[in-house]
Amino acid sequence: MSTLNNQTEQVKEISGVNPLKCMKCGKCSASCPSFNEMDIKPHQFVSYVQNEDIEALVNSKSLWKCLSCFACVERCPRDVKPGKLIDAARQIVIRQKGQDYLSPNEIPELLDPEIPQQLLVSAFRRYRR
Amino acid sequence: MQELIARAKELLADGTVARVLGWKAGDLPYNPEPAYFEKEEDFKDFVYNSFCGANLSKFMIEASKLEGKTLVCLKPCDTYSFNQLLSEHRVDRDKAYIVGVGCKGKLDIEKIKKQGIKGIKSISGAEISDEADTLTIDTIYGEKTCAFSDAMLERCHVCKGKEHKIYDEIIGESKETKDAERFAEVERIEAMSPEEKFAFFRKELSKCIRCNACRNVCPACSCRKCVFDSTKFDSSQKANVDSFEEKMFHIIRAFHVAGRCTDCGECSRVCPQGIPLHLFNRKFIKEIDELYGEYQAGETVVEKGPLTSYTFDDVEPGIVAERG
Amino acid sequence: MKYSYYPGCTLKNKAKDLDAYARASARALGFELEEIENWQCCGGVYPLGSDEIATKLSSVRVLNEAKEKGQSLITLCSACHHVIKRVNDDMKNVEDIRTRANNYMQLEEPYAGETEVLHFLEVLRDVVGFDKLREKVTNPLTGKKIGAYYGCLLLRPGKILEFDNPENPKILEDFIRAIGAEPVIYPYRNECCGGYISLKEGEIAKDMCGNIVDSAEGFGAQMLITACPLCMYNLKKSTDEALPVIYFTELLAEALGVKGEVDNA
Amino acid sequence: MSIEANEEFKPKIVAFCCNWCSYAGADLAGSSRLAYPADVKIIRVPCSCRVNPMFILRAFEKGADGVILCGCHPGDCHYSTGNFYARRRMTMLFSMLDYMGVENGRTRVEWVSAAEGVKFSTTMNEFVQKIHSLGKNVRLGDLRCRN
Amino acid sequence: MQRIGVFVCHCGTNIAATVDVAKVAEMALNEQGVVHAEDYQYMCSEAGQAKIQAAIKEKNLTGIVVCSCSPRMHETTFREAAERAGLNPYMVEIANIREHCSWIHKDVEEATKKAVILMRAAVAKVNLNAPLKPGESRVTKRALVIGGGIAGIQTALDIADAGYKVDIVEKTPSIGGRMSQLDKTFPTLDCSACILTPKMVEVNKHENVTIYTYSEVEKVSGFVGDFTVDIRKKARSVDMDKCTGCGVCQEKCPSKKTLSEFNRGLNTRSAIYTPFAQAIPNVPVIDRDSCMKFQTGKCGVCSKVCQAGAIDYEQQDEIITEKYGAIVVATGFDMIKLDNYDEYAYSQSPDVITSLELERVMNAAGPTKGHLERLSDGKAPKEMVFIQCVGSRCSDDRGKSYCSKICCMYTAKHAMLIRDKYPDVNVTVFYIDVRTPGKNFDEFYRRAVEDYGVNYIKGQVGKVIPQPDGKLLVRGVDLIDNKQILKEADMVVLAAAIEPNPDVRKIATMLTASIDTNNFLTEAHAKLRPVESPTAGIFLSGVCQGPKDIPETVSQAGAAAVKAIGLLAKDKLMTNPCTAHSDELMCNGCSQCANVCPYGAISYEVKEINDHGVRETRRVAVVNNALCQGCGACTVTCPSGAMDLQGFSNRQILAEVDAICR
Repeated sequence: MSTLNNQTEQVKEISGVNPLKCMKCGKCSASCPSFNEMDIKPHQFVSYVQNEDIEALVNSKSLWKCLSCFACVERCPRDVKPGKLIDAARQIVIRQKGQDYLSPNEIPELLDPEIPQQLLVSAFRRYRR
Repeated sequence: MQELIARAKELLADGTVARVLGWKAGDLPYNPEPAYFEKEEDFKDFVYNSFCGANLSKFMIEASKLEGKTLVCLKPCDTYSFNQLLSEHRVDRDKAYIVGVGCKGKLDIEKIKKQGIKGIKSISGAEISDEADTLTIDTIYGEKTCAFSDAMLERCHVCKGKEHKIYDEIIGESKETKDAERFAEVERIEAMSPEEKFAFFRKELSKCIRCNACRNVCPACSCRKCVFDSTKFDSSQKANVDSFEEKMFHIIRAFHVAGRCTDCGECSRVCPQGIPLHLFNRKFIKEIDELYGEYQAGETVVEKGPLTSYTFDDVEPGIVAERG
Repeated sequence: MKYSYYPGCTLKNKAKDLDAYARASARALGFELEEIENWQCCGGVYPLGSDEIATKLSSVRVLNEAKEKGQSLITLCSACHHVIKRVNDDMKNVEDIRTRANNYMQLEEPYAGETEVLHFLEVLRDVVGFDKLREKVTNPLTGKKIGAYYGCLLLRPGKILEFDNPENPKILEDFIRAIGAEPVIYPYRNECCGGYISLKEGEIAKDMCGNIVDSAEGFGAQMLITACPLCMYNLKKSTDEALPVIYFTELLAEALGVKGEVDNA
Repeated sequence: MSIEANEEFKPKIVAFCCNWCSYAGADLAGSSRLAYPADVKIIRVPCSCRVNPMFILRAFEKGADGVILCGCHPGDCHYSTGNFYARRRMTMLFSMLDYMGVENGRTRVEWVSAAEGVKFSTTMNEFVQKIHSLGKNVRLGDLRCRN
Repeated sequence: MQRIGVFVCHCGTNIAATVDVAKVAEMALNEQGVVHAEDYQYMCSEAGQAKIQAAIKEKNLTGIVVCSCSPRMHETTFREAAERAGLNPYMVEIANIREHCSWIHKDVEEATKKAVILMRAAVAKVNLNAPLKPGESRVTKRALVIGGGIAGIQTALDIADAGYKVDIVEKTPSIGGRMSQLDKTFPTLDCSACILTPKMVEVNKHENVTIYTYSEVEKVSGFVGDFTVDIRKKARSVDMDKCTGCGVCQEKCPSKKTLSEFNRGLNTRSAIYTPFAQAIPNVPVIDRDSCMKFQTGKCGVCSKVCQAGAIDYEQQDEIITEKYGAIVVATGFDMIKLDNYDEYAYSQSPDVITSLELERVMNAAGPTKGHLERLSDGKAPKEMVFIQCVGSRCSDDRGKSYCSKICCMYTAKHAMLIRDKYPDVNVTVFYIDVRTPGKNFDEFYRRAVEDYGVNYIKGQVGKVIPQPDGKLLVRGVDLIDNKQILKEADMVVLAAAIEPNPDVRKIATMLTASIDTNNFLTEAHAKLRPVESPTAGIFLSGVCQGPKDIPETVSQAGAAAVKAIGLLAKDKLMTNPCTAHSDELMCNGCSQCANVCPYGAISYEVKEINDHGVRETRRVAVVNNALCQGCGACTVTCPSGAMDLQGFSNRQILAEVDAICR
């Protein structure tokens, strides 16, 4: 529905991030608690947006491993906020119909009696339209 | 008045002074004008009554350049002007013999006329000696009366006090005639909306005919050459080429006398169009009092005025916008 | 002193304790929590997209109610605090969001971030004062070695949350000292517990919590406290009862001697 | 809450800058590429105290929509005391204009040091925005004695 | 009627990319008095200046407008060019179409319009310019150097060797500065003290140099060639003449708990102290805040043990007032505070230290006597991690936007020294870039890698995690391997950003010298006048102007000295002719102008005036042009406009206003 270039602009717009500010120091990746779970690492996210390869980002596992813990945002010396880029890519995915990462059908099997509402609400917000 | 004349003659005679600066009767009963008296016979026209509002201190700028001393009659409020001129080295104290003349309030003929009193032949009760509360006016339509205080000049209602601030001797008694708040009128305007303020001043200033009477009478406005007459600012009067001075004359005039104006009220008194010009000057006086501390120009002889001094913690100009 | 209070969904259900102990403690400390009427869920996570408006409106509504009452807004759950505080910052500083949100809301007077959002802990620190709190403690928890677990949501982004130094916070440690116990400072106290990822990727969260718990135990903690129901859920899954995890309000109520009130209610 | 764009109003704004601090601050804004609207035109004066109220009124008379005066911070004047006098003079002038019903946002004084390129640029941006919100200068141009 | 030439500079593409320069030149021809207009690539170049000079001669120009960069940059250049072509230099005006136009606007049409208006304003002004002639002022043949580090010492020595008197004002009790705190220096690894101490001794015994230590500049007035400076000599509580420097007082002082500034707070010192053994002067000071005698009145041990009777508790601060022709600022730098970088656990662990602290640890006179050991438990480290760019190159407000320039080299030095002395210690360096431009610098860094096996990892560290066992877990990233790294270290060294000495702001304000957003003093021209401040008579030496290493500092110190000597060598200076002037025909003699003059330049004369044939004796204001600095305060106070400012006259400024509002 949108061209690649358009998607890059979309990511920049949704995130409000200017990837050109990045000086490639890697502090985001050095701070990320999910680093090992990710196929595309936080610092690479910035490069992918710079290179307008959004396709790879929206198909990456990393989208669903980011915890939005803001450690990268807090520590980035250039104010690039990789966490916001990741979320923008996630938005692009879940805003397309049928692309939700979490469907109501899978909920029952994920439930345990102790789960706080907060967890469900949060997961729905991050994983679904 | 007779005591004043007698003393003046005496000082002339013994050579203490070379001339006397006072008022002589005009062509109407209410328009005495400033005049020099040098010889005994000149005094037949000498007059000092409640219509002698004119502030003679400014004349001392030129009188200071004349040979010998000049006896000058100053009312209490005139002495502030004299002090201010002294602070600015414009008059020579040694060339002045100051007789502080008594004052019980000066009259504004326009206020009498406004009460519908016309065809005035003579006015009694305006002599400085009586204590009359009422003026009796003989007109071609018969005798009319008017309360003294209703005919008083605006400035006398906010009288600064009956004390002479500088003098060699005092002749006659003075009375404090203050019965109104000095800044009430300014406050009334301040309380208006911007639109109302603008309309008010536009209405008043549109009456101005640029006759320069205010400038000529003002003791603070005594430049050898007024900036509005000089080429230094491209602001001299060029017939209808540029309306700059028409628009801004009064603001700049008020600014130039800010911190120096003693609030003598002469500007409003002489304005043939009846523009309340003192409202400009008094606004500055009020601001200076509020922002930089109470200050009365001419109270004493001083070196620096409020606009030629400062403190580190002065308010910022933004205060004007902040207080709305 | 009266405050508007936003409890949030979880505190009405799974985390009733967190709420109940806070209310009892507030009473004991002399301030009142007035629950906002008809509040709606904050959404649990702050919508990061700069074009998201609708998802922020429930927070704006709450904020505006507090503004109309002229009260500061108190939160307790870390997630709610995070969301509401950040939305408030948007309303204050991001013109586009402010304009669009107000266009939706149709308020009599537009909302522009006027409400002060305070976490319950900030009230303890900045309004009550930890020194004053110490005086009010009737039952000091002397000898207890407690590790504070902050997580992410209260601290980051530091410039917006303005809660504490995001890399080396001390508000919970000061709190622990005020109630008479001994804080255990350990470096993982501001590392993520895994958050919402635990729904689908339980193992990842478990690893992360493992690090936190190991570090805390390594430095001698006998107990962890938190302000977040989700953190507690995740942490509890990784510890084996050996290191209990409880809400800070429970300890507060205990120290103030009002725990019984709640437990017996 | 809808705000209509002011159609093509290009305000004329005169900025008097003292040579030592504010002019240098403007230079720093320039070399740091900190943009502000081209409506602002700077006149270099040695010190804020060189600015005569006549200059400001003249600018308005000739159609300026806003006039801003920038100088060294109080205490930092290159000539030690110049800005202190400027401060009092401008306070008086602004108060008179306000008294006469002229919008008080059209005039401003800001202290900008040689290091404050950012402040210079933000100040100018703010000021231009303010003038935009006030619209064209009608009153000062209209404040004449004769109608 | 003036004949004006307008010259529009492209400044390469700096102006021409945003302003249609040809159009500006074309429009200029419509302006009153303009008889010539042209544009050129670089007006400030020789060729550009030649064009101006040719036009002056060919077209008999009486005035010049150059539309170019800021007058603060090239006004003098163009004035001098005009003068060489026979035109009075004050007939030149600059329209600033670079800093105030092309650099801040993007839209060509808009920028061109504005440039045209700025040109018009300048033309309108030149139409009213009159030739001015500068006066003269004398030069005091003495220089002041603020700061006694290597920069200040070198500058002072060079000026003194040229035969001029120099005073050094140093805030701390000894000269030596940061360099005295270093252990070894790159790239040759000489011992810092071995090369610095001789210089300190030399400057101390130089007959032309006076050193005021434990002193601060308090007040500066005057101007180039004739500054008057008040120096506060803080009470040392020790008589400099009597003290023999035996050191007994320091030994016996019972108050020894104050953190040593010299050792960066890693150990303590006594209340009476000299910062380090080679201090110059070798006279201690009493730190009154930590001295028991001063705090409680009880003690006086130092006075009792001093054989020379040099202790003087009654000593007062002393103000020394001296005149100088030139002032050199050499205030140096400090490391930034690391409060904003708690992810590196600097405040949580004593084993996380800054590089400058490591210098003290490595130094034989330091807190560990030169043994590399952990400050927490004194154990020898096995794993060391260095983290680069801590607070440098940050665009957020936590750190500094600039590169601190020296860290890459000193880290290579540290790594190499450690590997050399302790081969069993592994050294890892996390870096973003390794920047080693400089003679033998990259070779030096490569030696660390190739010969000494220092492990350089490209990538930053996210967090330093203290472990229960006292080790430090470093979580970083290897961007080449695309791996997160968890490394257990015994010590972590942070290459913290450097920043100008915080006092410099105060000093710059006193000197009215420009300072940038990072508190570095601004040079008059980034390339062509790098050691001069835009404020005449003020020169810059060392890191106060920007980050630099020792070799660069020393060369700049020499350059600053040469500039100062060039000034001191002159007997007279031309003064600014843009001074106030009173028209005596209009003057009221009211004294208001004198009331606001900060220089006492206005006096009054009673004299006979011939006013259009009328002779009159009047009191009139007279301006002393040698004293007047041209602020213009008097011109606004004067109600009649008798007082005007040459070069910035009322009519000139009004003409500019008119041109802008046209």
